[in-house]
Amino acid sequence: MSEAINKAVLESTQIAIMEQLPETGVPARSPLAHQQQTASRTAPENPGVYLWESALKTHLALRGDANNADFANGVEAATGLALPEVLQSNHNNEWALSWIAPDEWLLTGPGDQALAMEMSLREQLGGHYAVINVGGGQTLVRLAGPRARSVLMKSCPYDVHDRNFPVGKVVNTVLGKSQATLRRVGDDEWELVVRRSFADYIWRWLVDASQEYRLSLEQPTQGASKNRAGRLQASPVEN
Amino acid sequence: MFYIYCPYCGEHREEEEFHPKGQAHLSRPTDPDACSDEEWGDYLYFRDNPRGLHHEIWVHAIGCRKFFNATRDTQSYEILETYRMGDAPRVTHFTDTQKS
Amino acid sequence: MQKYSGFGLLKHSLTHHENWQRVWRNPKPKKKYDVIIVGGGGHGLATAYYLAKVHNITNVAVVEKGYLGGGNTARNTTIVRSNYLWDEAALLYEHAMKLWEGMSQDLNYNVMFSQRGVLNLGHTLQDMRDIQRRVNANRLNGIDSEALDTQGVQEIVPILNCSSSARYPILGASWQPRAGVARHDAVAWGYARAADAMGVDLIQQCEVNDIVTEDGAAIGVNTKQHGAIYGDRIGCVVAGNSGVLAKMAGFHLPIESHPLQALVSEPIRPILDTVVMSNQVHGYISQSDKGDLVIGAGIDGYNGYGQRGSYSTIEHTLQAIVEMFPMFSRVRMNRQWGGIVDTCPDACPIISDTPVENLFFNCGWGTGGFKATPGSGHVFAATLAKGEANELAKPFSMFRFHNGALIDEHGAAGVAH
Amino acid sequence: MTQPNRLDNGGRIDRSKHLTFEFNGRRYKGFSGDTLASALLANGVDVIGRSFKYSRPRGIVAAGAEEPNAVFQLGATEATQVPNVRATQQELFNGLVSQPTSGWPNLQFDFLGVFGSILGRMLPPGFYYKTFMFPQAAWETYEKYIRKAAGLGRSPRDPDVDTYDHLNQHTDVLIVGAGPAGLSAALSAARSGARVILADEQAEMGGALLDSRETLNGKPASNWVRDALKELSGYDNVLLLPRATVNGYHDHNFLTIHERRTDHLGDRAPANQSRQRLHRVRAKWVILATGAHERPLVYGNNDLPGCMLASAVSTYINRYAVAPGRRLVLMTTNDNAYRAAFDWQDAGREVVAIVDTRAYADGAWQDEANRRGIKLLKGHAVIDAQGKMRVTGAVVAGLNTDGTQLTGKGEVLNCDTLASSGGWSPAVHLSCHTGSRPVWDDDVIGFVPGKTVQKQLTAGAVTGCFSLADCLADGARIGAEAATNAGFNAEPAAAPSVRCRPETRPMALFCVPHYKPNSRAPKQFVDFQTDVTAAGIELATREGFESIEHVKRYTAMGFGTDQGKLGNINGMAVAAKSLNQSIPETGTTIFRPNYTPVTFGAIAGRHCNDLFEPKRYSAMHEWHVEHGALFEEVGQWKRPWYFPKPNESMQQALDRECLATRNSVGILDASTLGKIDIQGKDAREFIGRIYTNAWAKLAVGKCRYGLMCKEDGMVFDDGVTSCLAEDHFLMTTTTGGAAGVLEWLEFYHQTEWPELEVYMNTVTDHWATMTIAGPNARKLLSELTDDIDLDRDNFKFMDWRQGTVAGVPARVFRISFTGELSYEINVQANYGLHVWEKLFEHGAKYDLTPYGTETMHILRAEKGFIIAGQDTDGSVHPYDLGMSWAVKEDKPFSFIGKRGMKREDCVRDNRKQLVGLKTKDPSIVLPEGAQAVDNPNHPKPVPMLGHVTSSYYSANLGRSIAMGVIKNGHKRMGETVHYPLVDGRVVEAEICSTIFLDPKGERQNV
Ligand SMILES: Cc1cc2nc3c(=O)[nH]c(=O)nc-3n(C[C@H](O)[C@H](O)[C@H](O)COP(=O)(O)OP(=O)(O)OC[C@H]3O[C@@H](n4cnc5c(N)ncnc54)[C@H](O)[C@@H]3O)c2cc1C
Ligand SMILES: NC(=O)c1ccc[n+]([C@@H]2O[C@H](COP(=O)([O-])OP(=O)(O)OC[C@H]3O[C@@H](n4cnc5c(N)ncnc54)[C@H](O)[C@@H]3O)[C@@H](O)[C@H]2O)c1
Ligand SMILES: Cc1cc2nc3c(=O)[nH]c(=O)nc-3n(C[C@H](O)[C@H](O)[C@H](O)COP(=O)(O)O)c2cc1C
Ligand SMILES: [Zn+2]
Repeated sequence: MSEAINKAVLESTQIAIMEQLPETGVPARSPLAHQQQTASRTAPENPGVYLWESALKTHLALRGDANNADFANGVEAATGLALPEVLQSNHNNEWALSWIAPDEWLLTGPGDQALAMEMSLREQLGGHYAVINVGGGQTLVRLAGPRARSVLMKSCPYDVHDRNFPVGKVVNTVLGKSQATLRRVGDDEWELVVRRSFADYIWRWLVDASQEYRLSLEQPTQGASKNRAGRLQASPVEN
Repeated sequence: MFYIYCPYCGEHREEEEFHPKGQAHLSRPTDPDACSDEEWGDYLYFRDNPRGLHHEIWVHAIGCRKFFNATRDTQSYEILETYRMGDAPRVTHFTDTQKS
Repeated sequence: MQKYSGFGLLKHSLTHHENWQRVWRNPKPKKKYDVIIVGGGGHGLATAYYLAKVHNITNVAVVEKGYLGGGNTARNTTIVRSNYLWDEAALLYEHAMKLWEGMSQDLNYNVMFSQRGVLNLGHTLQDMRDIQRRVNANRLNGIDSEALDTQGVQEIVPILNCSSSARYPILGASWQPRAGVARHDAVAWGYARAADAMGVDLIQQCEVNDIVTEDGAAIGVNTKQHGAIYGDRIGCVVAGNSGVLAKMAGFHLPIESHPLQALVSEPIRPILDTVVMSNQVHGYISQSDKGDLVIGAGIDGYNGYGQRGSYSTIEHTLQAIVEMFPMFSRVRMNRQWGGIVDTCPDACPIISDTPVENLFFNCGWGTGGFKATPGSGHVFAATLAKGEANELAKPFSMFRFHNGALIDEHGAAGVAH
Repeated sequence: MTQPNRLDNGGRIDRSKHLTFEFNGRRYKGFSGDTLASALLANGVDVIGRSFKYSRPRGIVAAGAEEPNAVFQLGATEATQVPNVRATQQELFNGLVSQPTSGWPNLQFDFLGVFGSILGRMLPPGFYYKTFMFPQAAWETYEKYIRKAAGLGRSPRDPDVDTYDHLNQHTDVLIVGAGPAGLSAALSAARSGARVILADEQAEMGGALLDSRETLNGKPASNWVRDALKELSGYDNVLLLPRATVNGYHDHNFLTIHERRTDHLGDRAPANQSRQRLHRVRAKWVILATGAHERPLVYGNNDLPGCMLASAVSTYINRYAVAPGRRLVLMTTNDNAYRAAFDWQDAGREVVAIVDTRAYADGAWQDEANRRGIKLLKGHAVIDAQGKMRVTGAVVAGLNTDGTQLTGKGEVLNCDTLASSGGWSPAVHLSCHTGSRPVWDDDVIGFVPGKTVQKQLTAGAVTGCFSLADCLADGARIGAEAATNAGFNAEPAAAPSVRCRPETRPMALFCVPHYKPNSRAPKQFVDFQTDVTAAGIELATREGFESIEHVKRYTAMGFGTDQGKLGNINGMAVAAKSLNQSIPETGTTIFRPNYTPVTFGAIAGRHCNDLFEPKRYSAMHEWHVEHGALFEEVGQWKRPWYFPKPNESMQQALDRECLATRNSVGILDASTLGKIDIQGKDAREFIGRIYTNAWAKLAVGKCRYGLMCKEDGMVFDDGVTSCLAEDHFLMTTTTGGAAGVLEWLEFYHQTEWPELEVYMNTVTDHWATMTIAGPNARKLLSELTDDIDLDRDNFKFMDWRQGTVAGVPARVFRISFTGELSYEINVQANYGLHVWEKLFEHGAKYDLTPYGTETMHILRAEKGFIIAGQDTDGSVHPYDLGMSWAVKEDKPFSFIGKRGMKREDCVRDNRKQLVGLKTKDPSIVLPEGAQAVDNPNHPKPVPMLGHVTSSYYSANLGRSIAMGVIKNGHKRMGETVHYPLVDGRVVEAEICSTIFLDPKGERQNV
């Protein structure tokens, strides 16, 4: 299928586009698959931190001029999401669009939609812009639980306090000796965009940082991570 | 440990996110081939290196990846302003209270 | 000059040490000197000493804005070695090394030059290639230098983490047995005392704030505390402040001044007998005769005259030290400080005439000039005496940055030392 | 095992919790709430160490951070040893094991001590500069003995068993010190809603109030402290950090706090807990409420055990219920210290006398002394302590009004404890860390914080404000000011009422004069830990070390682990007097971090062992591990180096890998190469400016090799860039250079040519890249793809195609670093392992052989391809490499590097140029790094021609091959050069072309 579409878009955009996903049953291996396999599955009681990989999503880097209304409108038309302001994100059920730089955004969403989304963006956009599929090169790590913020305080120099980092904010910052894009997705839940080759390091860094808080490597069941009361009582070193 | 205002991110960030990139406002000669060795050498290597106000380039390397300028006192390490690439500095000399 | 010796100590102890001579006078500046040296660090003082001793030029003033030896000389990690890569640098540093070897006797001042050997570790295959390259070049230049494998390293420093499971396993090292450390302050004081004894005026608390010129030639310096002082030739040896002095004289230098930090642990019982340096893991360490571990690493990337740098540099440095010496994890850091190092694009010094006649600069030693102190003073004295660079100094002209004849010693200087 | 000096009542210790500990091989008892120092004093242990230089017996002097003597080795096991722990700051725990750090063979009889008193006279400051010079060769021997005496405690020999971590904090107001000033400040700031951190180095907050005799709101001061802490801990905008020393104040209000989380619990931290934590704090505003340190007075033999700070005496009595002696003589220059005598008396011990240096002292405090029947000697001073292992008496003499001379004859007072107070020095340390210099205040008789560019306020005794009422009010006001500055609505908290007793003006006295000149008087110690005496300082100044910094460096004053907290100001005063100048003229030395020493491990944090630095892995990494790869470090990447089979030597493995590739097909994981996606209508123009060669005509579907230079014309990276579409390129870089190149491109784009419409993003990690190379590469690939036309004429060398490989969409680049028929397959990295495994499934019949970086290096060297960073070193331009074909001089834009490589030195003759090298003996592999010479018999220094950059044994050629630089090498083809080796051999080699194999490039064009 892709041949024809590619040609068409290629001609209009002068950009090479390709379907990068195999059509059938080819196994994909996310950057943290090996950690998931080896991790002990016995979750502690009353975990303070939950850590899991949100693997194999679509990741598209979007470049363009925010001041160009056509660009902003085009992105909104394609994604259903308004172009977020500086250090902000917008999301709907499927897609999240995060500010990365004055001329860059990151669009993440369902893993099988990369090409379709890129195509629809390219249909909507004109002028000087770029869409880059980076989904193989990064993954999403989720960090949740009443002590998730403590883990981040151990890891990132950025101020992750409620007053400075409300839900929806996005910040690319230092994590250990690597880096990550942090997005606050809930009171007690964060999403980290990490590069594939660093993912193992970051994972082990986070696991180590969580040691004292009782770490679960499972996704919390609904509500478990939203327990704000639990969070308040459990933070003697937060500020 | 500097706390640097990124003019693109619009907030202060920790020094670890940035890399310093040397003196600002040195533009590449428009016709390098017309430069003498001396002129080219000056462009490559010779710097103001002031003790006092310094206009310098930083990049928000672990952040928005944007280069920008800062005016910093190389003695007190106070950053007096940061501004976007292409803009001119507003602080070009010490006021009395800033003299260190 | 009163001669120092063990016997002298004994003699003076009988009179409760009440009759020791001053180590140097505290003269008022004369109006005019044959040579004015700006900067009373090790290099400036050595220059004065050799001007007097080798060239018989004693009508010399050293003008120092603070206290003698209070610049980088006071704050370096005292590593002395000569295993530089390029001929020009190797010959210069080896010239210095030879002078180190007789310095205490020459100055009648024990500078505690301790040839305990320096290891430069290699952690990558490219490190090892570079080590081989340097060792081979050193040996052909007549400099003692060996390449060691992991086991050889472990034998010299048994407490070093040579495990193959380290993040950056140690593959080997270059080893210069004649290298070592010295007591930095003593070097400045020894030169100062000996220079003073030959008639050199050491003028402290005297800051040069202008270069006095006439018809494009320098004829003196203006000072904050004592006004103008005139001299036939002027040599600036002000390290981190070279840019400031050059600006006074109206030109630029290919130099940027950066903070370079160092730190010491609390004093502990002797445990480390050599100097260990690593570019890749990025830190270096030795243990002083007082017992403190003396530790340093790289410069801070920004320009700075604050004699302090950023804390993250200290963190990285200690991470490197703990990585190399896991048992030091429970040792504690006593003090940290910084200097202002004059870095040159090719990590080599400038010993040079300048666009201003009669004005000479000796600078750009950056992170590694302590080891060169005697050699630098020796060749700069010759340069000032003759009015032109001597053979060893010639390649280090500031004008090499125009014609492109750089001497790239970044490999040798990758980690500050 | 009783505790002879323990009081029956009072103190903040918990008498129900008995603890046992060990010091110097003996077991003692103490209580929970003790410090190691208070417990030792309670047990009547006088001599706790020997001095560093003179080996004199020493005892505990102080009760806090300023203690110079009680510095111990801690730790019950090898791995948990901690050197130089200050006993006054170490909380007691059960099972604590400590050792003195000096004294041999033991503390009571010290061998060196005997010598010290004789030899001591020969050891003035700087003695080692004056001796050990002859003969020259003997220094090494002398030094061995000098070194033996070095150090206090010892390092553990085993790796640390504990962990450390960091916590990054951001706060509106950081308050350092939780004394009355700090607590009041915290109350004001906290009530405003500001984020507040209150840190204090002690186990308990309260500062001076913990041993105060004063009442707040009519109640004991500790009640107020308790209530304040209770309120503060109720706010979730407040973080209270006890046992947390603010050890460094860095630029832009960045401070580090060293929190000792578990040192009070035991030798080792409990499981899952870090032993210590470093808080890295960025504060909007900082309040320094660090209090003040009491100064002892300097007098003869003032280092005898039993000589203590007056305030320490009070602290031991009031906080720890320890009276560290029986009979006290107190010498003071101020009223405040009287409380030590009163506390002593209230503890039921005898106060022999208060010796007040002020003849004029006549106020409430003196009245009380009289009322208590304490002998009060005004206008007197203690000039000498008597005793051998502990004070047995104090020689007291009259003193003139300005404290410069003694009047009358000395009288001996029998006592076992001699407390002194010379006033208080504000703890200005932190205020100086960012370069601010403290200023002398005559009223305070001390230095107070100077001007600073930091957002810093000060409150309490650190400002020289010594009355409790003022400290409380000051703190409350400053706390509100800081919160207001940080953007909150804050009001000063109401200060509690304090009963204030007026104080008579203190006297500025530092060193008590003696009948003899200081040079002949009994030793008057200024800095205990470094054994610096008043006479030593005077000698230094007499010798010409007039700057206080020279005095410090010549005498080592302030160099110890206490950093001169106790002695520095006295030392400056002695120096000032000797130089006949004022103290402010003399100035201070510089205060620098740390305030008190900080564990390396705490500073390193979790960046240790496995987490020291990231290890980067490709998508196929696990396969490599499973297949026995050894790894090479390239940047942070772990790259397979080679894949030895069991019992295979490295060379055997390499030979096998090389032959398999040249004869059939090999595979390399090339994922680590940097990959940059470049889009935009000016992408081509941009690339043309960055690379040295031509890009204008590169067609879609084509690839090209490029060299990247710096502006100086020297090569710094290289790689293949492919034209994916007219406005779309994929650039590859070296593995180690990837991040640097991207930043380089961005730099030029953002700062020089923002008008170019181009966007660059890294896709290094996005694509897994596997290179199959060898004559069977096409056959192998054809088995895995049916939609790529692999025909040699349709998919040519330096073409790329899109299609499906092993069911996965791929871009396949027909480029070659080996000179073989070769395809670089790129697939989205999540499918990399799958494709890699499929290639092996199908490759078995071709003996598909995985090879690592080493084989890659050999194969490329056979072809004369360079590796940037190995064959170049930043001093090599394209012409030196013989790569003029990669420089397009006539591009319209003067590309980066063009002008640089035209400089005089770059176009001279005799530059070092890259050539091939063939050893005369084909079996000898030149060592990389060997240096070529024309005449190996030339005396040293031997003129060198250049070094070997790459050298291998080539199994394909059955001989060694090498590349290297040789001066003027391009013109010396066929000539012989010599390589003298470290082992004495001299290897001859012929200069040749760098291309050893298939010079026409036929193998890759099949
Ligand atoms: C932390 C650190 C570690 C180092 N480690 C090593 C090492 O291990 N080995 C090594 O070889 N090198 C090392 N170095 C480098 C070494 O210290 C210097 O290269 C060397 O000491 C320079 O000596 P100098 O005499 O040229 O400069 P300085 O000692 O800095 O002397 C210059 C003098 O000029 C004076 N001055 C400046 N301006 C004026 C003015 N306007 N008027 C009058 N006087 C002025 C200054 O006050 C100063 O005293 C290190 C440096 C630092 C900072
Ligand atoms: N009358 C006098 O002569 C006199 C003299 C000095 C002090 N005082 C009394 O002392 C008190 C002074 O009150 P204050 O609040 O200013 O000081 P304080 O001494 O009561 O409290 C200071 C606190 O700061 C802590 N501290 C110091 N440096 C620190 C650091 N770097 N990190 C963490 N903690 C640190 C100390 O351990 C202490 O607990 C008042 O009660 C005052 O009356 C009286
Ligand atoms: C080799 C070396 C060893 C040092 N050892 C100590 C030490 O044991 N204790 C100490 O307090 N400072 C030590 N210092 C640091 C000095 O106290 C001082 O910080 C340094 O010389 C910089 O000067 P400044 O802090 O006055 O700016 C040492 C410095 C050097 C260069
Ligand atoms: Zn930014």
